[in-house]
Amino acid sequence: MSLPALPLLQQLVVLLAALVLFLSFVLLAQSRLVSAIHAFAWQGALVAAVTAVVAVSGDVHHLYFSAGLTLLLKALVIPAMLHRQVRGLALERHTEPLQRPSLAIMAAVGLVIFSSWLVLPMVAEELAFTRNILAISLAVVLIGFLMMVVRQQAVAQVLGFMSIENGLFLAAVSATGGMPLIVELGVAFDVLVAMVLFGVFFFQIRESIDSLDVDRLNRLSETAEIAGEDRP
Amino acid sequence: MADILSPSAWLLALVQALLFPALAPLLAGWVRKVRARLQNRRGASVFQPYRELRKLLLKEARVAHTASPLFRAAPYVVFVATWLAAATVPLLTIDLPTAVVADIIVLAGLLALARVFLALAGMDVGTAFGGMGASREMMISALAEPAMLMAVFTLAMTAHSTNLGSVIAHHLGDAFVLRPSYLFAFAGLTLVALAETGRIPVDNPTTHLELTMVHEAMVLEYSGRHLALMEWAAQIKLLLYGVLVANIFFPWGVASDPAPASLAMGLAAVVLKLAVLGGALAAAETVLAKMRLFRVPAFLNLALLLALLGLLSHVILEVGA
Amino acid sequence: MRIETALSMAGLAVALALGSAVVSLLAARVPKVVRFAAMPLLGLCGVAAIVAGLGALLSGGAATATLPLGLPWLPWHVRIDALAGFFLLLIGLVTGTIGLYGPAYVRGLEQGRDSLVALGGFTGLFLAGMLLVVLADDAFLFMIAWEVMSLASYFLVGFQHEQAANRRAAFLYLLMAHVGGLSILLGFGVLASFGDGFAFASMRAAELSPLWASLAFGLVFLGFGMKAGLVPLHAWLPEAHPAAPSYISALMSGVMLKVAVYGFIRLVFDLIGDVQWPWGMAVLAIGSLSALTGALFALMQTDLKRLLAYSSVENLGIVFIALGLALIFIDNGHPLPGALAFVAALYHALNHALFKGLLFLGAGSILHSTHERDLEQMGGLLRRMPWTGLFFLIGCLSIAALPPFNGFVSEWLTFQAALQAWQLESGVMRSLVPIATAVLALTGALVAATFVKVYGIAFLGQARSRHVRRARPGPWGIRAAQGLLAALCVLLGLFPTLVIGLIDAVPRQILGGGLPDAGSRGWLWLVPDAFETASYSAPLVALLLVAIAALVVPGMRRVGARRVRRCDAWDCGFAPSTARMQYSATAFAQPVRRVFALLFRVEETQVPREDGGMRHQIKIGDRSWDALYLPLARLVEAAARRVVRLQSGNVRVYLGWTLVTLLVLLWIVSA
Amino acid sequence: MTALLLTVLAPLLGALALALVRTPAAGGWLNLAISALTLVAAGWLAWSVALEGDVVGRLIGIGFRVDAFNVYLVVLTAFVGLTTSIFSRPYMRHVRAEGRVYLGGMRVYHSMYQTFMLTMLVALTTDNLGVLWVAVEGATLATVLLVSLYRTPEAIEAAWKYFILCGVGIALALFGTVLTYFAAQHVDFGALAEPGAGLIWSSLHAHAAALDPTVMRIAFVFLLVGYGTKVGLVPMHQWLPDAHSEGPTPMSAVLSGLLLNVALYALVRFKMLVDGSLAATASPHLAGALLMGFGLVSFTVAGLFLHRQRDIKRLFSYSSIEHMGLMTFAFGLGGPLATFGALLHMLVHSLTKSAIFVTVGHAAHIAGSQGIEKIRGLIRTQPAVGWSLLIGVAAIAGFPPFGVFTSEFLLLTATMQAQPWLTLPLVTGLAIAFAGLFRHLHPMVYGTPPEGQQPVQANMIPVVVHLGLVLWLGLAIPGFLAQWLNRATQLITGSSLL
Repeated sequence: MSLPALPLLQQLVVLLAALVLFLSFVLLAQSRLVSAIHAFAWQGALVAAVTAVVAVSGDVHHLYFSAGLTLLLKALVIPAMLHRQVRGLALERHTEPLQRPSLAIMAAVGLVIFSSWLVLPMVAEELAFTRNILAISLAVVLIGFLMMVVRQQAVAQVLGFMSIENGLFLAAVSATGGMPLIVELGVAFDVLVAMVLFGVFFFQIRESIDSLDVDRLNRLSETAEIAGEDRP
Repeated sequence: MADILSPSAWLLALVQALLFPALAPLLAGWVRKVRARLQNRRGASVFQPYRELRKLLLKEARVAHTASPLFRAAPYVVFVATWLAAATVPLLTIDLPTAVVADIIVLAGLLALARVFLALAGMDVGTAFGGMGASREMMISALAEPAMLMAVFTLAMTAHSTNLGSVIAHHLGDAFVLRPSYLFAFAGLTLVALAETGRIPVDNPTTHLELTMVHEAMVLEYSGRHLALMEWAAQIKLLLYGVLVANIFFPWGVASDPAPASLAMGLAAVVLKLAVLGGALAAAETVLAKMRLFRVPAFLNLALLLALLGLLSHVILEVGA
Repeated sequence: MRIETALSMAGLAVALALGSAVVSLLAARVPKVVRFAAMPLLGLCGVAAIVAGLGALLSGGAATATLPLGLPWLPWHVRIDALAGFFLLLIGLVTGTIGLYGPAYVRGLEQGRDSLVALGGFTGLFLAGMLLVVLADDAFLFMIAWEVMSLASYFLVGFQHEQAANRRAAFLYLLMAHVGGLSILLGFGVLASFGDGFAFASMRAAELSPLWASLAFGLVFLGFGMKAGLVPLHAWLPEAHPAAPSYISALMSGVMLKVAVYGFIRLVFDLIGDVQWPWGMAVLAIGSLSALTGALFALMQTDLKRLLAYSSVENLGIVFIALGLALIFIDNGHPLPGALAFVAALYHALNHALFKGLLFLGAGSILHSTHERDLEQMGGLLRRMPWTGLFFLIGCLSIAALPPFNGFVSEWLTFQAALQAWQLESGVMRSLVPIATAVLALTGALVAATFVKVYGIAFLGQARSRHVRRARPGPWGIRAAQGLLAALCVLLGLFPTLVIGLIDAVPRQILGGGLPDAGSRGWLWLVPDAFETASYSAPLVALLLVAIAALVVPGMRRVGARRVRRCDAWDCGFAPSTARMQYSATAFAQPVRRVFALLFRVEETQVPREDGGMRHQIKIGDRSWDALYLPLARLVEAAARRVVRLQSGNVRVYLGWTLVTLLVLLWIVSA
Repeated sequence: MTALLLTVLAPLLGALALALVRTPAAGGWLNLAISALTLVAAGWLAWSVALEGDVVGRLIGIGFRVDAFNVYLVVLTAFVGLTTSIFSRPYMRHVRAEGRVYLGGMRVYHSMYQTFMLTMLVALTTDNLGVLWVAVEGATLATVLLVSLYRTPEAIEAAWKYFILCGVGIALALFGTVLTYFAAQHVDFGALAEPGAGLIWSSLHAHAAALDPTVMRIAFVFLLVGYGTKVGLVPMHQWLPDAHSEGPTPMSAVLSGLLLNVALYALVRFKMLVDGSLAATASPHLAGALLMGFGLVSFTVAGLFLHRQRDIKRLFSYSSIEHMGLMTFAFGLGGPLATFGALLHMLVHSLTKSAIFVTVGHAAHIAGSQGIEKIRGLIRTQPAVGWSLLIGVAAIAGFPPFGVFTSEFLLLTATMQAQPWLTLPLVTGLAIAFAGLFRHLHPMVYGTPPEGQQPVQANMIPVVVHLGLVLWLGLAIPGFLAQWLNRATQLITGSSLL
C-alpha cells in the first residue's frame, strides 16, 4: 500500500513515528548524558503527539487522557527527575563515548531492517497501515535494548529502558488504538515507581562502588575457580 | 535302576570302600619302588608304606600348646572325607550305590572339604610354615579344581550324566569311538592329578625344604596317629585319582554285573592299569624336575586349557549339530 | 493356610516394621526403647514374614488387595504369590535373627553420640520398604517402596558419619541407587506405555515388540544389576556395606541384594514374559564377570567386612549366572533345565541370605568384643569365642560350597543345569555355557581359598594384637542369632529335597512348570531330572561321613598310643616363634595376586615406622574406578566448569544474552 | 465474590497499615496476622470455587476470574505467605539484632512483603492480561527493595541486576501483551463483550481460533522471553541466584516458592491462547516446542551449575531454576498426564523449596555465614535443622515417599509415552542435579562441626508443616485436590485425566 493512499492524519502518524525512531538513534549515539536526556524527553513528547493524533483520527476519548499522561510523564516528569539526579550525582559534564559507535549504529540499522522483515508476514489488508507502525515501534524497543547492552553508564541504561517503554507506548497507541484505561494507568504508575527506584539505586550504587559504571558491578560472578569438595 | 540300592550292592560298595585304604599304601610303595629302580637304587620294599603307617600309629601324638581343638579334629575330617570320596569311585563294578549317593560333583566337593581342613590345620598352630603351605595349596587347588571339573564334565556331557557309574557304563556300552574330547580331557585330568596329589613337578612329597614344600608344610606340626591319618589320606587320594583316570578313560574290565568272576576280572584289570599308571608316574617323576612355585600356574593353566578344549571339542565336534 | 491369610500376615509384617520405626522415635528420650521395643518388634515382623511366605509357598495361589493410598486413578495394589512368598520367607528368616541379635549389639551404641532414633527408625523403614517392594503389584508402589528402601539404607550407611570414608560411601551409594532407580523407572515406563497403566496385571497382558522388550530388559537389568552390585556397577557395594552397623550390613548384603534379584525376576520373567536368549547370554556374561571379580577381590581384602561385601558381589554373580542359564534354556524351548537353573538361582539366593547374614553377624560379634575389623590384627579367636568360632566355621564351609552344607546344594544344582547345555541347538551357546561353568568352578575354588584365609587368620593361630588377645565371647543374644542361622545353613544343606519341594511352587507359577521329579525318590534323594542322570543324597553323605568317623576315631584310639602330649610348636631350633612370625592375610593372598596380577591395580609402598624400620604397605585398587567412575566424574566437572561462564557477573552481558535469545527466537518463528 | 474481595484487600490494606507501624515487633505480628487472614480468605475462596465453580467478578473496572487453574495457586500462595511470615518474624528479629538492617528497613520490609503478596494474588486472580502484567511488574518493584535491604555492595549489585533484567524482561512481556491485544483487534467478541475484551483472557480463550496466528507467534516469543526471565529460564536466569542469595532469607523463600510459579502461570495462560490460535496452522505445537526446549536447557544447565556452588542459598536457587525448567518442559510437552504432573510439581516444589530456604536460613544463622564450606556437621550441632535439611533435600531430589517423586514419576512416564528419547536427557539431568546437591549437602549435615558452633533458637514449625504436606501428597493425593488439578488439566489440555 502506498503512503499517499492514506488519510492525512495517518500520514502524520507515520511521520511522527519515523521521528521517534530517529530519536532513538540519537539516544543510542549521544555521548553527553544531558543531551541524551533531552533527546529522550523529545521522544516522549513525540509519542504523546502520536497518541493525540490517533485520538483525533479515531475519536477515542480516553486516548486524549493517555496522551496527556504520556506527555506529562515521559516528556516532563521523568526527564526532570533524571536531570535532578544527574545534577545530584554531579554528572552534567559526564560524557561516555561509545566504543565503536559505527558498529552500534550498524547494529541498530540491522535491527530496524529485522523488525520490518519480521512484521512483513502480517499481510491481512486492514492491518497494513498499523503493520508499519508496529515495525517502527518494535525497532524502537530493540534499539532501546541495544542501548542498554552497549552503554556502561547506569543512567544511560535507564534511558535505554525508558525508550523501550516509549516504543511500547507507541505500539500500544498506534497499532491498537490504545489499551484500556486502567491498564494505561497501571503501566504509567509502574513506570513512575520504577523511575523513583532507579533514582534510589543510582545513589546506592554510587556510594557502594563510587561510580555508575555497571561493568564494575561484578562481585557476584561464578567464573572463579573453586576447590572441589570430597568426591568419591 | 532300583537294584542299585539293593543290600548286595551296598555290601559290594563296602568291600570296595575298604579296598581303597587297603590298597592305597601299596600303590605309593609301588611308585617309590619303580622310581628307585629307574634311579638304579634297590629301594625299599613295596610294603614299606604300611610299616611307616604302623610306626606312626604306635608313636604318641604331640600337639602344640597353641593348637586349637580344630587341630586335632582335622586329620579325622581329612581322612574321612577323602575315604568317602574314594568310596564313590567305581573300582571294581559300576553298579555302585555310593556313586548314586554322591556323583562326580560331590566327589570334587568332598575332596575340597578335605583340602580346606588340611589348610586350616596348617594355619592353626600359627607358625610361618603352616600358613605358607596353606596359601600355596589353596592357590594350586584354585587352579586345579576347575580343570578337573572341566575334564570330568566332558565325560559327563557325553554320557549325559554326572553319575560315575553310569558314565563308565555308557562308555562300556557303546562301541569304541575315537573322541578328540577324551584325549584332551585325559591329558588335562592327568596334569590335575599330578598337582592335586602333590607329585613332582608341582610338589615333592619327599622334601622338607621349606622353600619348595606345600603339602609337607601343612602337616609339619603333626605327629603320631594324626600324621598317620594325613599320610594315609594322601595315599588314598593318589589311588583315587589313579582309579579315576584308569577306569574312566580305559573302562575295559570294569564289571557291569555283580558276578564274582567278573568282579575278580575287574580287580585284576584295575590292578594292572594302576601298575602301569604308577610306573608312568614314577618315570615322569624321575625325568622331570620340581618347578618353581610360580611356574605352577602356567602348568595348571595348560591343564585347564586342555580340559576346556576337551569340553569345547565335545560340544562343537561331537554333539550332532 | 489360605493365601488371603498369608497376605494379611504380610501386611502385619509391614505394620510391625513401621511400628518398630515409630517406636524408635521415643529413643531420643529413652535410649533403651530401641533395645526393648524396636528390636523385638523387628523380630516379630520377621516371624510374620516367615509365616506369610510359607503360607504363600504352600498354598501356591495368589491374592491381591488395594490400599487407599497413591494416585487418585492408581491406588496402591499389593499382591502375594509364590515368588513374593519365597522372598518374604528369605527376608523374614534374616530379620527374625536380627531381632534376636540387635538388642545386645545396640546396647553398645547407647553410650555413643550417634542417634539411636535414626538407627531404629530407619531400620524399620528399611524393612518396611523391602517388604513392600516384594508385595507391590503396581509400578508406582514398587518404585516408592524401592526408593524408600534405598533412602533408609542410605541413612543407615551414613549412620556413623564421623569417618569421611563412611560419608563418601553413603554419597556414592545413594547416587548409584538413584541412577539405578531412574533406570528401573524408565523400564516401567516402557512397559506401561505398551500395556495400559502401571498395574502389573496390565503390564503382564502387554504385548511388547522385540526391540522395545529388549530395551526394557536393558533398563531393568541396569537398574537391578546396579542394586545387586554386578560388575562393573559394584563400586558402591564394598564401600557401603561395611560402613553400616554389622547387623545392617547383614540385612543389606543378605536381604537387600536379594530384593534386587526379586525385582529382576519379577520384571523379566513375570512382567515382560516372553524372554529372549541373547538376554540370557548378557546375564550369563555379566554374572560370570561378577562372580570371578568378586571372588578375586574378596581374597585380596584384609578388612573383614569389606571382604564379606566383595564376596556378596561374587555370590550375586552366581545367582545371575543361574538366571542367565534359565533365560537361555527357556527361550530355546527346554523348560525343564530352565526351571532347574531358576530353582538353583532361588536356592542360592536363599543360601546366601543365610550364610552371608551369619558371617556378617559373626564379623559383628568380633567387632563387638574386639573393636577390630582388620584381619591382620586378629588371630586365635576360636579359643576366646568358641561359639562364634564354631558358627563362623559353619558359615565358611557353607559359603565355600562344601558338602554337606547348603552352599554346595545350590552350586550343585547350578552345575547340573549348566550340564544340560548339550540340549541346546546352537553351537555358540553350547560352547559358551561350559566356559561360564569353568568360571563358576574357578570361583568356587577361590572362595574356598578366601574363607580358609579368613578363618585361618581370624580364628586360628595366635592373637596378633592386644585387644584381640583380651576378646570375650559376646552376649547370649548375639550367639543365639548366629546359632540359629548356622542351624539353618546345616538344615538347608541336609534336606534340599524338602526345600526344593517348597520352592518349586515359584517356577510352577512364574514359568508354568517346575521340577516334577525333584522329589520323585522321596526326601532322601535329590533328582534334578532323572535318577540315571544325576542324583545327590545329602542325608546319606552326612550319614556316611558320620559313620566312617564313628568307625575311624575309636579305631585310631584303640590301635595307636593313648596319650597326646602338649609341647611347643616346632621352631626349627631357633628362638620360639611369636605371633608376629605368623603368615599374614596379605601374604596368604600373595600367590593368587601374582597369578591374576593384571586384574588388580597394586600400589606397593615403603612407609617408615615409628621405631625407625620400614613398613611394607600394599594397596589393591579396583580398576573399574579409573575405567568408569572417575572419567564420568571428570566429564561432569568439565561440563560444569564450562557452563558457569554464563554467570560472568556483567549485567550488560546478561542483557546481551537476553537480546540474542529474543532475536534468535523471533527469527526461528518467522523463518 | 466477597471471599475474592477479602483475599485481595487483606494484603492491600495490610501493606498500607504496615507502612505506618513503627515498631518492628508489632510489624512482625501484624504481618503474620494479615497473612493468616489472607489464608482464611483464600480458603473460603477455594471453598466457594469448589462448591459453585468459577468465581467471576469486577473490581474498579478490573475483571477477575478464579477457576480451577489459579485457585489452588491462590491457596498455595496464601499458605506459603503465612508460613514464611511465621518464620520471618523471629528471623528478622535476629537479623535486626545483628544490625544488618538500616533504620526503618523493617517497615519497608513488612509493607513490601504484603505488597508482594498483593501483586501475587492479583496476578493470579485477574482475568485481564494487562492487569496481570501490571501485577507482575509490581511484584518486581516490591521485591527489588527487599533484595537490597542489607545495603551491602553485593546486595545492591544483585538488586540492580534483578531490576534491570526483570524490568527489561517485563517490558518485552508488555510488548507481547500489546501484540496479543493487537491480534485481537479484529476479533468479534460478540455484542455483549465489554470494552477492551481483547485483553480479557477468558474471552480471548473463547475466540482463540480467531486470533491472527502470525501476530500471536511473534507475541508469544516476546512473552516467552519476558515472563521467562521471571521464571528463571536459561539464559535469562542470571538475576535469580543473585537476588536469592543476597536478599533476606524469607524473601528467597517466597521468590522461589511463589514468584516463579506466578510467572510460569502467566506463561501457561498465554500458551493456551497461542495453541488455540495456531491450531489450524502448519506448526500447531510451536509454543509447546519452545517451552520444551527452554525447559530442557534450563533443567540441564542448572543441574550443572549446582556442582560449582559455594553459597548455600545460590545452590538452592539453582535447584529452583532446575525445577522450573522441569515444569516448563512438562507444560510444553502437554497432554493430561504431563500437565497434571506439572501442576502437582508446582505445588510440591513450592512447599519443599520454601521449607528448604527456611532451614537454610537457620543453618546460615548457626554457621554465621552462607558459605557452604563454613556450614559443617549440622546434625551434631542442631539435629532438628540438620535432619530437616537432609530430608528436605532428599524430598526435592525426588525421593519417595515425598510428593516431588510423584510428580517426577508422572513427568517421566508421560515423556516416555510421548517422546521416549527425551527421557534420556531428563534422566541424565536428574542424576547430575542429584549429585550436585548431595555432594554439597553431605559435608554440611554430616561430620563433626567446627569449634564454637552453637544451636540457635529456631522455629521449625513451617518446615515440619511443609514437609508433612509434601509427604502426605507423596503417599496419597486427597480427592478434592485431585479434582482441582484434574479440572485445571482439563482447562489447559482440554482432556481429562481421571
